[in-house]
Amino acid sequence: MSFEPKLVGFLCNWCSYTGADLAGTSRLKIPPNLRAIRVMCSGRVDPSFILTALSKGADGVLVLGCHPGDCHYSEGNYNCQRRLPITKSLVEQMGIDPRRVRLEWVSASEASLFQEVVSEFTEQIRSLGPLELKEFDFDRAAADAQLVHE
Amino acid sequence: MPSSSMSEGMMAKPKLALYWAASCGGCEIAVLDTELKVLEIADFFDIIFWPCALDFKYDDVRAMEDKSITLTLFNGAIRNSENYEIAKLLRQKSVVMCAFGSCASDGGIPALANLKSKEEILQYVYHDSPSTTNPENVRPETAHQVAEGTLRLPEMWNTVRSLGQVVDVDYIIPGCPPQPDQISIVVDAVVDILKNGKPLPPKGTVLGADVRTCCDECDRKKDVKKIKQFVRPHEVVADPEVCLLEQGILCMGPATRAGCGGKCVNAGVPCRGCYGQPANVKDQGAKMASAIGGVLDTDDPKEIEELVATIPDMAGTFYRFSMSESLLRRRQG
Amino acid sequence: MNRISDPKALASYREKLKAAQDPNKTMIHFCAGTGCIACGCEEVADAFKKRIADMGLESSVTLKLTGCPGFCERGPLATVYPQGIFYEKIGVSDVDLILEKTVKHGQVVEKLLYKDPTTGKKIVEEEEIPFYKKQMRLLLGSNGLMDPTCLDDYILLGGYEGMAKALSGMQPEEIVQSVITSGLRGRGGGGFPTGWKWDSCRKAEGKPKYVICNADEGDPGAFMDRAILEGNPHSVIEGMVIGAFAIGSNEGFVYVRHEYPLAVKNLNIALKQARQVGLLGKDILGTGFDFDIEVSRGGGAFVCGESTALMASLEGKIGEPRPKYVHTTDYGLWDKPSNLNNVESWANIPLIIKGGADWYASIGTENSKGTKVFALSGKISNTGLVEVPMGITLREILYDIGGGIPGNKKFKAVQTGGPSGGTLVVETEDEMVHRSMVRSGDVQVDETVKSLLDLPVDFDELTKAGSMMGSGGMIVMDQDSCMVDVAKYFIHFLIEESCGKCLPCREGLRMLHDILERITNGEGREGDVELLQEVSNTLIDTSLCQLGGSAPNPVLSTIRYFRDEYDAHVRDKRCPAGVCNALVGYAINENCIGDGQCVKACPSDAISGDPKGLYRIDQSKCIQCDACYQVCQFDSIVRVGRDEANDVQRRAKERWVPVKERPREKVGV
Amino acid sequence: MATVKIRIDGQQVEAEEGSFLLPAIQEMGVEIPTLCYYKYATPYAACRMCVVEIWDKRKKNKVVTACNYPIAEGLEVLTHSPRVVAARRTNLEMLMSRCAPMPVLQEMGKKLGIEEPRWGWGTDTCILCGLCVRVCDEIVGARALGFASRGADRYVTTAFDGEADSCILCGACASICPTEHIQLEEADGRKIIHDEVTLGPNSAISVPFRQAVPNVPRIDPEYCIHFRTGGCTVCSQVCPKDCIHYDEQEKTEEIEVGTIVLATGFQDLDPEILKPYGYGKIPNVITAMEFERMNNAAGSTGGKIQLQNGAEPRSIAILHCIGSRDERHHPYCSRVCCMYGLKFAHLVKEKTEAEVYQLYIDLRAFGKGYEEFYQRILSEGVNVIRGKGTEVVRAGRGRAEEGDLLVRCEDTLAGVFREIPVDMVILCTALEAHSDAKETGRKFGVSIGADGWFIERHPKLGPVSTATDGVFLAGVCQGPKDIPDTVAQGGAAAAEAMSLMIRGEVEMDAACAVIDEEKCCGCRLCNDLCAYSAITFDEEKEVSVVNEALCKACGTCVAGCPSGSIKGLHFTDPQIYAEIEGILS
Repeated sequence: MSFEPKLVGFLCNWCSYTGADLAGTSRLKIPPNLRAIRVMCSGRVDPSFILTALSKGADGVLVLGCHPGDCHYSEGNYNCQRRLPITKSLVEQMGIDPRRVRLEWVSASEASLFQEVVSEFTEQIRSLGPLELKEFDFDRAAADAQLVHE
Repeated sequence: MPSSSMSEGMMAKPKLALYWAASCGGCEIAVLDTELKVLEIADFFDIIFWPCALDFKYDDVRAMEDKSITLTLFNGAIRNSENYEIAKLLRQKSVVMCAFGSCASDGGIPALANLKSKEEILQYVYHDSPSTTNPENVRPETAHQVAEGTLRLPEMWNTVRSLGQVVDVDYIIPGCPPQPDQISIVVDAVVDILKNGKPLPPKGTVLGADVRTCCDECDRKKDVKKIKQFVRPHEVVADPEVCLLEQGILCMGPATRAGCGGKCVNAGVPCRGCYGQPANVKDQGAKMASAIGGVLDTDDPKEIEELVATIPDMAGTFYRFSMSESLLRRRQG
Repeated sequence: MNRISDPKALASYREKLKAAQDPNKTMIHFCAGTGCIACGCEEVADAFKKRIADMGLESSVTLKLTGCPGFCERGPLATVYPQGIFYEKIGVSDVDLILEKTVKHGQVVEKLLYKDPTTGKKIVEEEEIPFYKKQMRLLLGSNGLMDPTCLDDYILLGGYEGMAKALSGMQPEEIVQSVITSGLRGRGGGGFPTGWKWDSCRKAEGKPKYVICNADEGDPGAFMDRAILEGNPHSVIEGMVIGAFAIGSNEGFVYVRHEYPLAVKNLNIALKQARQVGLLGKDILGTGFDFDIEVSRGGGAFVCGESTALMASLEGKIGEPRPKYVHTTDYGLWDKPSNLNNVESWANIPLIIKGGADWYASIGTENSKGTKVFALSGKISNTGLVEVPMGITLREILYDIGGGIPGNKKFKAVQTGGPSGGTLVVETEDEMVHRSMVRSGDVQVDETVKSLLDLPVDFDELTKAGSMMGSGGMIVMDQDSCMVDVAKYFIHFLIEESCGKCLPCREGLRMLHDILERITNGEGREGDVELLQEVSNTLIDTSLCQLGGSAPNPVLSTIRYFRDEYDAHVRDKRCPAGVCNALVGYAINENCIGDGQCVKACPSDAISGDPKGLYRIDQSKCIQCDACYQVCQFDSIVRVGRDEANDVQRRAKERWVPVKERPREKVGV
Repeated sequence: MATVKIRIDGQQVEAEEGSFLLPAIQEMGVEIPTLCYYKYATPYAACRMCVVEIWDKRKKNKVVTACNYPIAEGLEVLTHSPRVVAARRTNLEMLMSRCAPMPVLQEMGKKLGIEEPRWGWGTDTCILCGLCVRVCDEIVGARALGFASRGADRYVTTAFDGEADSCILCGACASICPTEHIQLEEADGRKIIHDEVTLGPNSAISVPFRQAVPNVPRIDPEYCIHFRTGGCTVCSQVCPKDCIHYDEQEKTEEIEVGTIVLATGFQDLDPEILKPYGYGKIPNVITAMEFERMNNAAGSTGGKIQLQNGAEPRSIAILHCIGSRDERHHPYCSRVCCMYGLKFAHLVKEKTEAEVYQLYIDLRAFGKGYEEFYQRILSEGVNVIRGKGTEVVRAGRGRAEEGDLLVRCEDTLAGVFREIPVDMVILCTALEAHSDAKETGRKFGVSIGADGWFIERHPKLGPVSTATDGVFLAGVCQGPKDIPDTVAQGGAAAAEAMSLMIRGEVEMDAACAVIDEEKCCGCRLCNDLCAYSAITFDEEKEVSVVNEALCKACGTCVAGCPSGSIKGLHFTDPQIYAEIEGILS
């Protein structure tokens, strides 16, 4: 069975979520891999969310916001834009390919762009393979086994 | 519930165990730093296990009845199989298990090793480091045959764990080390509970610390922040009156639990985050990343990247004491 | 050379130079002016240098290349001192002769001496030559005595003495008063009193002030400014420094036409020298007065000789005049008070200061003081520059100095003042002149025409006579000059030079030229002369600048004195002087001896006849080229009206007798 | 400057010392000919027509040009002495002999008694007055013109006789030229400033339109030479009331308001991009708006329907759906064209004898009374053809008798291809969103649809409100609509705005960020995160505080609080973590 990446998307309510909605109502074909979480603004996306998603088994995280200057809340997307590089940098230091975290701008009317971004991201993660970060403590399991053995 | 067991032990002198796992030993010194309080402790408790101070054998502990130790103060992270074994053992024998110090509670400095795998560490320490001379390519072994039989050493783990990640922990006393005055306060509280039947705090409570963050204890003047450039403490003469972060010095204060009394920041050194994440914060490093990101003084993607690149050892900075508790562990395998 | 720190140092330096001079050393003063360059003097000069070196004469003879002494007709010229022997028309082959005979042995080379054409006597010394004898060479005298590129030469001749006097001993008001007292009037043409101009510029409000030297000499045939700038640039610089000091200016300009490269070169050398020794620039002669001069080259537009156009050109704008209702002494260059004088005027200043205003005022007539340099050209024996005191008669200039008309031709007229000037009649016995002057109201029917030859030459007399002093051009015309053609020539010159800004000058000159062209082409109509006068009057009244305002002078003055010639052209379709091709017919009269010279000369095979017989010109073939006229030595070819030619030839046929049968004295030259 | 007494033609007048003579003479009502004088440029004194005879203070008699002769005490002037009259005549005659017979010379000649110059007329159309050069130099400041050559050969030209880079195509030279010697040509993509703009101003200074309020002229800095080059200022010199101040600049004023109604309207599609219709190339192809202007009594023709040459058209075609219902341009229907097209037809019928052709895709006469109007038009004899006009070309020689233009279309009802000869074509251009609508939308927090119009909150339930509270939409900026609809929507928007204001208080969304004062340590990292400045710092308590009225609940501060003290009242951390967990399980 081929690897189907699990992707988490944080979508801004005003642009990207609406754009995704439009993509849906427009009957555009979108890979089912992305699981969308609506936030009011991309500025709400706390790096902790991204790390949580990755640690809980996501293979990639996509953050979508309004185009710079178009934010419903004026500047929220700029904050997101500033946080993401730090997050990616952290992620990279932890040995995770930073491409697994991605920020894109999709407006309410850009259904096709949404389709394009999601498809492309899915393919990219597919090629990067599974992240498999889900908690499993090999050390402890081994130690427990040993203790039992003794 | 520990409360019932605790009251049972009221008859005799309560028993105290102190243990030192993967840590520097500073926590032990901190206990001694409580000065006269240590006599009070010795007077009030029956210290039945403290390998650092007195000669006890693990078998003595194993021989004890379960839940016979009233309180265990466990410091140090879980780095190897021995740490793990004793943690489990003490948990089994203790009524109250307390993670004492940063290493036990969040992984501490030892957990920074989690940025590398065990193999990478061994490779570097025994082969690649410039000061190493190891012509025979010796590596530590967990079992070694000698004439007398097999010598055993604990197995080093691939990942450093906090105490809470391997056993059930009742309370946490953070700090690297926990401040002596905070220790004294905790001791007083314990005495109060045991002597006067005060109710126990809820399980999981962080003792000897505050709900706010380090900033609360920092005397510096704080204003709206916009960071144009990151500098390291030795690169500037910092304004003693102004928030270090505003001056571009990466201070973990905003994302670190209060309790230390703001010693570092008030002395002009940025907070390293030893008291761990504040209440309500899930991941100290990620939260700090979020906070710092918000105040970078540019909207230009390229400038942002350039600015971010000037933060040295980002993970090491943001998770200096809390790597084990980080949401994001090193990718396995 | 060190800086001359004060006026006394200048005097002592001059004394030192004088003492160093050896009065007995042989000096060859060789003219290197533009006139002589045209005669090939550069080659000769090179030959002198080479031969002096070859013959090892360096120590015993000095060759000095001087400016123009004026006698251009006879160039290349040299004067050998200390004897003062004057040689003319020196060729390369004569160099050895002079060096060998005169320099080595003190002998005179006979064949290079000037021969008086009237007496036939050879003259050795320059002063004795009639050309120089009647001149008063205050300005040009120095030209032959000094090397224009040598500051010492100028100082030795008393140079910068006037400046030293003015700067150290006189107040600016005093200097202006001196110039007023001297009676000096602008030598550029207008004749405005120089002192008054200085005075108003000195009093004008506004800073900075400028002094400008107008060296945009453009009149055809005039080259006195060139001679001064080339031969004695320091005199102009000295004059300008004095003027600047008097007016209160620290910056001066010399606007010189681009066609005068040697003048520009010598002037620049002189400026550099003067600056080096502190005679120009900061703190001149230690008096604290600063003044410097910049040379600006004109592009060669005649109109830029007009003061406002010149200033526009200096400012870098198109050289077009502007109305002068407000004087340039108040609003001149860059709208600042500016004092503009001509080269010759500036060169006079040091003389006035040095010699004193009263001395200067003693020369000349009541209202015209000092000397004036004229450029003699045209049909005159001694072409060249002459400097004469004001008030001298035309006769003295033209005959005594100029040597009269060559080739026994009849003197007809003289044009003074260049294209803006007028033609003055000289011939008085001609009936046509008489008739013309009767018509113009200058004489009564029974009155004889008084020759203008005895007219004293000064500003006012010339103006009264219908001409002007102008910058000093003097073009002499003989019987072969057609006055209509002369007028046309000048108008044509002005059309080319008119800037075209104002309507009368632009259209009026075109109109005048069209009419004159028409007349000279034999298409003149009744009323054309009146039309010329009408247009001319309009130009005089309404032109923006004096280029247009004075442009009709040649037309009006020729009409005044030679109206009959115009009428001959218009009515009889005849050019009495035989110049206007379209109106001239060539005929052979009974004087013909049949030598056939004319046949050989004719380019169109129009002349036929038997040798020793009467020749005849076929009018249908004749192209009026004048070739036959030039070669015939027997006055047999005559220029007559086109229609008259055949009549003349018919009459000749009737009257002709073979040479052998003619009375003896009537034959030959 | 002092006032001095001078005598002009024997009459004593007072004049300002140093001012020029000509204006003083003209003020007396004495006419003096001049060709080169222009009040606002430096006197040039080149034509010499204004010469007068004067006697100055010293009784010196001169002929001078009045245009630049400075007045001084004691001046006596004769403006028409025989001497100057003769000079003027000769000068003019000479100029005539240079130039072609042109009105300016003929008229002046007539006044001076010259019908025909003695030397015959010439051919030049330039009188070398230099007005253009001075205007370009001194007034415009472009310095694009100058004289070349000397004397009689002098002529006006640009630098090196080439295209002048410094020329701004203001046309000042052409307009000042007394002989129409100067023509303007557009080149290098530069536009002639004085180009006729049908709806805009025709010049740099004008009353925008007759009904303008306030009804005063105003300067259009885009066309005003002063604003382009710093020169000119002629208008301020002629204004007797000193009303013109160039330093009065457009300024931005801040007005505090509680509600906003956006009614920014639309722009016309530029029909030049639709090449087949030949707009801008073929004469008499005009837009509906231009036709509307033509019909307006205050318009360019005063309400007369006419061709460019002034003639009445014999036939007119009205082409619907130009850029509307067109996949290449705007897929939507512009809604108003059908009805105004019918109105045009009615107007044409009323004002002229012309035949009218309506070329439509579908006639959408949907409103009250509209269908009836359509029927009336039909009964007026208008040719209504179902088929979109596809191309407009110039008619060949043969067809020109019926009309100068040919409109090509397919008559879909008759099923034939038709070429209709007409004299005028009216293009019913699409209504489109302003090119800067996006910018406007961004300013007011209003989104823009794919078609460029502002998006309402809900097509049915919130047709005038927007995603931003307090901002309402009215009119075409929300989508094409006709006047009744616009008025209705405007009323609705105003009512909505009013109701908000009358209430005097705003109901807030419960969603909002709150700060736990107990936990906030006052690091102030959040203070600058809020775009609405909803977070302030309480100096006394040393904690940050959220102003709930200002908070829009975007959550940026929630994410950015390092101590976890800020909570969103919706989209809380636990909710999101739970969601993450949920979708990944």
